[in-house]
Amino acid sequence: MTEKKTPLLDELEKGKWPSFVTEIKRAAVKSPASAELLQVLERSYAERRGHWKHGGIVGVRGYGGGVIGRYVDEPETYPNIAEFHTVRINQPSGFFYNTKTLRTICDLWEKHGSGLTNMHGSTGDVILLGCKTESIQPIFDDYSEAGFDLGGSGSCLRTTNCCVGPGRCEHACYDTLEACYNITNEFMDELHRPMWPYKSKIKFSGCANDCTGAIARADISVIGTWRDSLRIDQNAIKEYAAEEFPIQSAVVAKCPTHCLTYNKETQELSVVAEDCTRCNHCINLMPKAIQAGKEKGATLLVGGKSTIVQSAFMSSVVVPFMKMEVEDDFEEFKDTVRRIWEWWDENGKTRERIGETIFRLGMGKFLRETEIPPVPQQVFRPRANPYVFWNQEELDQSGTAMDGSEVKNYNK
Amino acid sequence: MTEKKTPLLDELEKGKWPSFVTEIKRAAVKSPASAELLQVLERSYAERRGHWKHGGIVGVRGYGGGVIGRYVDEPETYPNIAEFHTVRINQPSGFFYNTKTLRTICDLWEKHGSGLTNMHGSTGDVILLGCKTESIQPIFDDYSEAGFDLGGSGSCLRTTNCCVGPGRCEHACYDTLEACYNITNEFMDELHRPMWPYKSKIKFSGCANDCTGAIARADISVIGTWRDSLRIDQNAIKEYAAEEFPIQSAVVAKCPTHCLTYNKETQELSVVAEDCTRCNHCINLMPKAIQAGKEKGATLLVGGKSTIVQSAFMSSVVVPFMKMEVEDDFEEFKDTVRRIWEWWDENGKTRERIGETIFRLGMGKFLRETEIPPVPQQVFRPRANPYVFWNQEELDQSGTAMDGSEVKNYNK
Amino acid sequence: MAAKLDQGPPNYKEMLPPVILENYGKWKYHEIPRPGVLKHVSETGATMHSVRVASPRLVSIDFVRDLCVIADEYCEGFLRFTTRNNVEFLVGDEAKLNPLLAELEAKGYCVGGTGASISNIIHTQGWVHCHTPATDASGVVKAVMDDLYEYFDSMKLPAKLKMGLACCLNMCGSTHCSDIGIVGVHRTPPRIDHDKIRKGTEIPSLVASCPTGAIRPDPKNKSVIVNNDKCMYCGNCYTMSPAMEIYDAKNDGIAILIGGKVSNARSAPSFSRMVIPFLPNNAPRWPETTKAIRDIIELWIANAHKGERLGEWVERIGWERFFSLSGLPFSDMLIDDYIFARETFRTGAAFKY
Amino acid sequence: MAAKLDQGPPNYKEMLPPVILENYGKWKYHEIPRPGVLKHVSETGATMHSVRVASPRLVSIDFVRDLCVIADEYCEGFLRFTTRNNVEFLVGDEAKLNPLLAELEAKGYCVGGTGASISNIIHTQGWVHCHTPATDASGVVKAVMDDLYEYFDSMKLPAKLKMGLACCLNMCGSTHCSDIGIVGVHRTPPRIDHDKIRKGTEIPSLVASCPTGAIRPDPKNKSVIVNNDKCMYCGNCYTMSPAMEIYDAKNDGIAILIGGKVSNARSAPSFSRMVIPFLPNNAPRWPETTKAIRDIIELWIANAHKGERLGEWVERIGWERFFSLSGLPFSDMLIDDYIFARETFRTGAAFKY
Ligand code: SRM
Ligand code: SRM
Ligand code: SRM
Ligand code: SRM
Ligand code: SF4
Ligand code: SF4
Ligand code: SF4
Ligand code: SF4
Ligand code: SF4
Ligand code: SF4
Ligand code: SF4
Ligand code: SF4
Repeated sequence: MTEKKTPLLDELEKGKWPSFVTEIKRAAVKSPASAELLQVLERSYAERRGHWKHGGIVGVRGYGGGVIGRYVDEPETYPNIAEFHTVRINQPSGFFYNTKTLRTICDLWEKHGSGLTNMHGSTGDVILLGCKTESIQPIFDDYSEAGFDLGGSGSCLRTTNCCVGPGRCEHACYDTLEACYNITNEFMDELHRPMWPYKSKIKFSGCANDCTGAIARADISVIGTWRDSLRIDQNAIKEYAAEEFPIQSAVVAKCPTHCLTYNKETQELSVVAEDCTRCNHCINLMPKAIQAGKEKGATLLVGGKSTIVQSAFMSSVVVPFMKMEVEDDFEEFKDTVRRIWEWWDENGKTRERIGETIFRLGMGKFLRETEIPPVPQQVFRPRANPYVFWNQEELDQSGTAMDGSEVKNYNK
Repeated sequence: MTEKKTPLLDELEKGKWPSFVTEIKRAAVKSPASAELLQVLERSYAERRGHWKHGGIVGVRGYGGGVIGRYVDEPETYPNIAEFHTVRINQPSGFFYNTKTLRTICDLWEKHGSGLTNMHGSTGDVILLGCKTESIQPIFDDYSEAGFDLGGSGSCLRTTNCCVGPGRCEHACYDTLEACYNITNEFMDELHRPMWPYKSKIKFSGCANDCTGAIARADISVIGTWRDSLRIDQNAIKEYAAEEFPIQSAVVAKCPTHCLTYNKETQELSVVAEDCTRCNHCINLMPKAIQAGKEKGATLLVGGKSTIVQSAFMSSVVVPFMKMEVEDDFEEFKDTVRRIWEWWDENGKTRERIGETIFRLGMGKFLRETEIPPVPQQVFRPRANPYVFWNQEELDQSGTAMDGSEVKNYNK
Repeated sequence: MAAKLDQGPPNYKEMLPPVILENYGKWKYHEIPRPGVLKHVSETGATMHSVRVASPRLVSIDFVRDLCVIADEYCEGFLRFTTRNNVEFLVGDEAKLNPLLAELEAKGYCVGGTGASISNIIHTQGWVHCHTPATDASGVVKAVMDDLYEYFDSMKLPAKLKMGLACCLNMCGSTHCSDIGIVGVHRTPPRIDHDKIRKGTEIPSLVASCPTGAIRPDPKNKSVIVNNDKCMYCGNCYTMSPAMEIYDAKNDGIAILIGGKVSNARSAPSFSRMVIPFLPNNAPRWPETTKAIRDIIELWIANAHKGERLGEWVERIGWERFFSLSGLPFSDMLIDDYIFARETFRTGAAFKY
Repeated sequence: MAAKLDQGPPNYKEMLPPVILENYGKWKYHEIPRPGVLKHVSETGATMHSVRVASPRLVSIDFVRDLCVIADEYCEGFLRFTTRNNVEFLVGDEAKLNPLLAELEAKGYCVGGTGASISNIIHTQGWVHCHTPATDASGVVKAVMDDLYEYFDSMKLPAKLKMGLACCLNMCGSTHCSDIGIVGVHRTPPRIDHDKIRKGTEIPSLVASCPTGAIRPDPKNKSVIVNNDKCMYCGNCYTMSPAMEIYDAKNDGIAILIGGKVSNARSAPSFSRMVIPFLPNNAPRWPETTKAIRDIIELWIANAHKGERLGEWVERIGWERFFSLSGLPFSDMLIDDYIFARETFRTGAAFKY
């Protein structure tokens, strides 16, 4: 097999950037499946089309997802990849690894599969790329024994992920790594046994920089923030000034709310705290001198997803500030998210993401029924139309239920 | 009649602002209908509801609109306003009048109607408020003979209107008064004989200040602009400076595109012409020193309307710049608008304003079918979704029409 | 002589005073020597003064005749109305300006509405003439303008303030892009008069008229059924059929929308946004409405930068901050749930409290 | 031992190097001493260096094992991956930093992707593993990153540049909010395999899957009919049923969207916008795509203010100006005609040329 030519793919071994072709070739040395993958891919490059068929249902005992079925379209020509499924392994929080763990992943994958992997998939999983149907259960069993579990697929909670957070970042407003771990464990059933109208994703970012892209890529986006005023260390400001850091032009002038003032004489920076929107810009630029406030937590936003069907949605604010504390086991978050999912489960149509359900039925209804208080932070601006639904029970109803022909006689 | 008490309405004769109640009372002296109007209105104030019924169809020979039928809900009690229709008289451009004309309006209205009028209705007409069915034709005949014509009502072109323009304003980029007059005359049939899916309005504003509110209130909004660079008179700038006019803070700092620079030393103001969006702000503030460019014309925007049914729409840019010249009889405008209306007439549903039709069927389709070139000025930003319609005829179709079961065999 | 069809409106050229005819298209700049007075200066050096006078808009012919008398005396027999229904006396001869102003004052006319002021309120028919109003038009305007009069005859606001009033959701008063929009709102579903429907309503059109699909045909009854839960009381069904009575004296009232504008100066035109979903129809003087509007205006005056329209100010500080500053209660009713709701959702994690 | 259900992912705590365990949550600030190297400083005074290394993401286990060897030698056996699939070596002992960098260089690893650079492209499966791709993923990424490599191992851009690639409209590559999104697009309607439909497709679900209502049931045929004029080739029907083959080698290709972002820094998160509706699938190196992207990036570099993300720059100058500066052709295909089109229309008369 390996002797077959791949002139088109070979072109992609040139250039500075590391080459996936080289990687497939490395895997191909040990795996006939990877060798065939190379062939079919070369053909795709020549024909400019894929050669994979729709996945059938494949899986693991006790789980409803975690495996993506995949079949080549010409199994006779490519018998080794006639079945070429991927297994999604739930990554550790923050994609941190010790080499022992990584080697275990590799060894088991060498034993059972193609030897190709994505570190990581777009959602966050370790993607074990390519195995036979018969191997799926053994793969799971071995990985499970080594301390791994499956990630999500299908209409379930998908594998959650988080930014590096307090592990290495000065901006983290809550413990993203622990939140991701704890909450993943809390929702094992939701993750492993599809039960909802469609998929639901959670991403945890420690601050407004949103290094997981949560607002765009997760139905439930948890973005760190603070409630009080940011803190400025004036001595550190002076040090920046001494190093001729462009405080005025790079920081003050770009603060979106114009709430920072820099006094060149005194070399002091001041903030109008109530005007700051916590966008994190000034902190990003001067982390030695500016930091978040003391009262830290997260904003909960809901509804992010990509284009299919109703267009891409970004998540929007649902709870402006909630505590995210290890001590209380992320209770408020878990309670709120449970109510949100329940509502969606009851109201969502098949293959309707929660953002679409909220849009279809109305944010007002969603908030009322999930008992989340309406606050102006949830919107950029209020409605432009006057089409308000009124709770009829709160009105004086002494005439409204009457027959139209008698209208004249009421309201007198 | 007039001796009846109106204690609630009387409250509205107090206060500084001129009182419509006083006006109704003045009319009531001569008109029993106006006297009864006062009574029914007093009752509305007590009961907090209207007392008018749906209009029936009333009108004038040879016209399809121009009159709004109106009937009181208790004709027995209020026989003089059992019929109380309004007649819409097309105002002269810019609401200019000589007193002779105004007196003619009054005299004829004294003869035929309630003696109450709106100068003017929201669309622009002189509203003759309240007459009997039998008077409608005589009213028309008399006004017609005196040189007036009806305005629009129903699914037609509505009475057009315009700002004061070159009549009294330094900002006018085209002759709004003449445009309104000329174009109204051009479209007499469209104005007087309802023929479309719904109403269509035109408003002419001479510049981006849009003193007619065209962008919000007209389906076809014609807003004056220029194509080249605005002109700055540096001597006049110096005069403003001498008067300590806050050039920097009031003008330069508020230019939305930051394309103005004021040199305090030389007292010169300069503009980066290609960055200016012609918002008119700087000209508004310093009309003695800044004026529009030389190449003047108008932007044509389409689709404005209020809330019913699909929400309020503002007009959006269709032709960024067109000449609006008396010399060529506003040819480009007329041609373009004809194509636009034709398209809407063919594609619009009943009671669908053109903005809604464009939204429903797509701006792309609208532009293609009206042969208006697509330009980036038509949008704030391009589409966020990748859902592009491709003209299949322009593609290589050698496989697309095939049966799905044979897909494998094509594209090779 | 027989009536002429399609002769069109009178020619405006006959309506222009000599000073305009001579300086048509030649105006160079203007000044506002005092509230209510515009002085336009032509390239030729000629000047014209315009004196802006409030009108209740709903006027008697005698009101108009009175105007004519004044115009004859001071304006060579010419005057105009503005797009906000004010009267403008056009004074070509500067010597006549002060006498005119004196006479106007003597006769109790209100001069103002120029520059950074509140001008007349664009409004509609209300209980005077329309069949669908949820509130009156002229009465509310009178009450509000009486209350705010000090801002009509002065120019002390941060910027122009443009108000509109519409007595129902058809919004004939152009409230949807006003600095402050006063909108008559119904709050209960229509009551169906089945007999009337059977007599003349085209049921498919009626069904189609409902934006939310709340109306469905009831063939058995040869009428329709309204799903009250889906109805948001827009009254469009009533526009289609008199059998769908929508007014409800006990529950009709006023909503307040703010922050719209139509000019392109500085910022793009924008829609007004609802900040108060309901105020009662407390005729004859709507004290809740006048107070709510005054409070908003005073907050704006106290906080805006010079030259900042109401909506520009709110957009700068953020709507969430407007609510905390104003103390107005925020409720889910203010959150859009109609077709274009999505663009109003805060898709970002940066906001104030 | 039997497999355990629901044991969850490995505990991250076991994956943290000592320097992190000791300074967890105590990081005070960071510096970027050179491209690809982050120096984090703790409140305790401790420091950690992270060295960011490019990964093709689709890797062999031997690649991973190589990483392990390096991590064992320089990083006490710990490393991590980033949310953009780069590798990060975590160096607790500063003395090991330069030797690590030297070894990485020697072995040909690419160090970079920090600060104002182009980092790895978030991407997807493409022809390697998915059934709906309109283009390849890894190959396009390789071609683009080779071309832009100078911006990966330097920090000379106006700001960070985040790219995403999705091989079909499902957009698994998060292209919808990227500075530059590369999206595989189909351009022809699905071809129906009626036999396959009859064999297993749930017709109502299939019909419901079409966003534009282009699919209707064909009961006579026990299949469906597609109205080609309504189809915009999203492929959602194919996701629902293998009988709706959507790929079309002659017409599939790539669209370019730009100007999205997700951070809240300065400006709110925003969607990417289409600027090029189609580029051909010129495998293996997609020269049209690499050139188009380079041109856009160079225009940005030449014109943006320091610190300005691509989309922030375009929003500042205006999209109409972006088109005139870039010379990219504008066509009606770039004008939205889907659900939220209205908010993209220019409802204002102020614009540039
Ligand atoms: C493997 C992965 C791409 C990758 O190479 O990284 C992937 C691969 C697929 N995605 Fe995805 N998606 C992957 C992350 C995403 C993301 C990004 C994210 O999660 O951050 C998105 C956009 C965010 C979102 O959720 O909207 C995404 C949006 C979709 C969609 C569109 C969903 C929508 O509501 O718009 C579909 C279509 C569907 O669900 O039927 C989809 C469907 C698919 C399927 C299952 C194809 C299908 O129609 O059945 C793909 C299987 C490919 C294969 O054979 O291996 N995938 N998919 C990613 C999962 C790896 C992991 O578990 O870590
Ligand atoms: C008289 C006037 C209000 C006024 O007091 O000034 C008026 C009065 C009516 N309007 Fe209006 N509209 C008037 C200007 C407007 C405007 C403002 C404008 O033209 O600048 C609008 C908003 C802009 C627009 O066109 O959208 C307006 C939007 C409506 C609508 C909603 C249309 C929509 O598409 O949303 C309706 C409902 C309808 O057409 O059935 C409506 C319907 C009506 C009707 C005919 C009621 C009906 O449902 O049949 C009202 C008759 C009242 C009466 O008995 O006198 N009127 N209407 C205005 C016309 C006077 C004139 O000719 O000069
Ligand atoms: C007379 C009138 C035109 C007409 O044909 O009747 C008019 C006349 C002038 N307008 Fe206007 N505008 C008139 C309605 C409008 C409208 C429409 C409306 O009121 O519904 C608008 C758009 C409102 C909006 O944006 O919501 C309008 C937005 C402007 C602006 C832009 C204001 C801004 O900064 O946003 C200017 C510029 C300025 O004042 O600096 C302007 C400027 C002017 C100038 C200074 C133009 C000039 O040089 O002659 C005129 C005197 C303004 C003043 O009163 O201070 N005019 N002006 C209208 C007077 C209405 C009234 O009785 O109060
Ligand atoms: C390692 C990583 C987090 C992780 O858990 O893996 C990370 C790490 C850091 N990010 Fe990030 N960001 C990471 C993905 C992101 C993402 C998501 C993405 O790339 O898809 C974003 C949002 C992207 C967007 O807005 O479209 C992101 C937006 C930021 C920003 C905001 C940038 C802006 O001005 O818009 C900052 C602040 C800054 O750089 O000044 C930031 C800052 C940082 C800092 C400086 C935080 C810190 O103090 O440690 C880290 C080094 C940044 C650098 O590379 O210069 N990080 N960062 C991710 C590296 C990905 C990579 O391999 O390149
Ligand atoms: S999201 Fe914030 S806390 Fe998390 S890694 Fe990025 S900058 Fe740090
Ligand atoms: S966090 Fe953002 S809004 Fe707040 S002061 Fe800093 S730059 Fe300004
Ligand atoms: S729209 Fe412009 S030209 Fe017309 S009156 Fe207003 S400022 Fe003058
Ligand atoms: S017209 Fe507007 S954009 Fe142009 S220079 Fe003047 S203020 Fe700036
Ligand atoms: S706003 Fe409504 S009630 Fe008022 S005049 Fe217009 S249609 Fe009639
Ligand atoms: S009032 Fe409006 S929403 Fe209610 S039934 Fe009538 S048309 Fe439908
Ligand atoms: S973007 Fe489309 S083709 Fe690519 S992996 Fe996702 S579903 Fe498959
Ligand atoms: S490709 Fe999309 S638009 Fe076309 S038929 Fe299929 S689902 Fe409908």
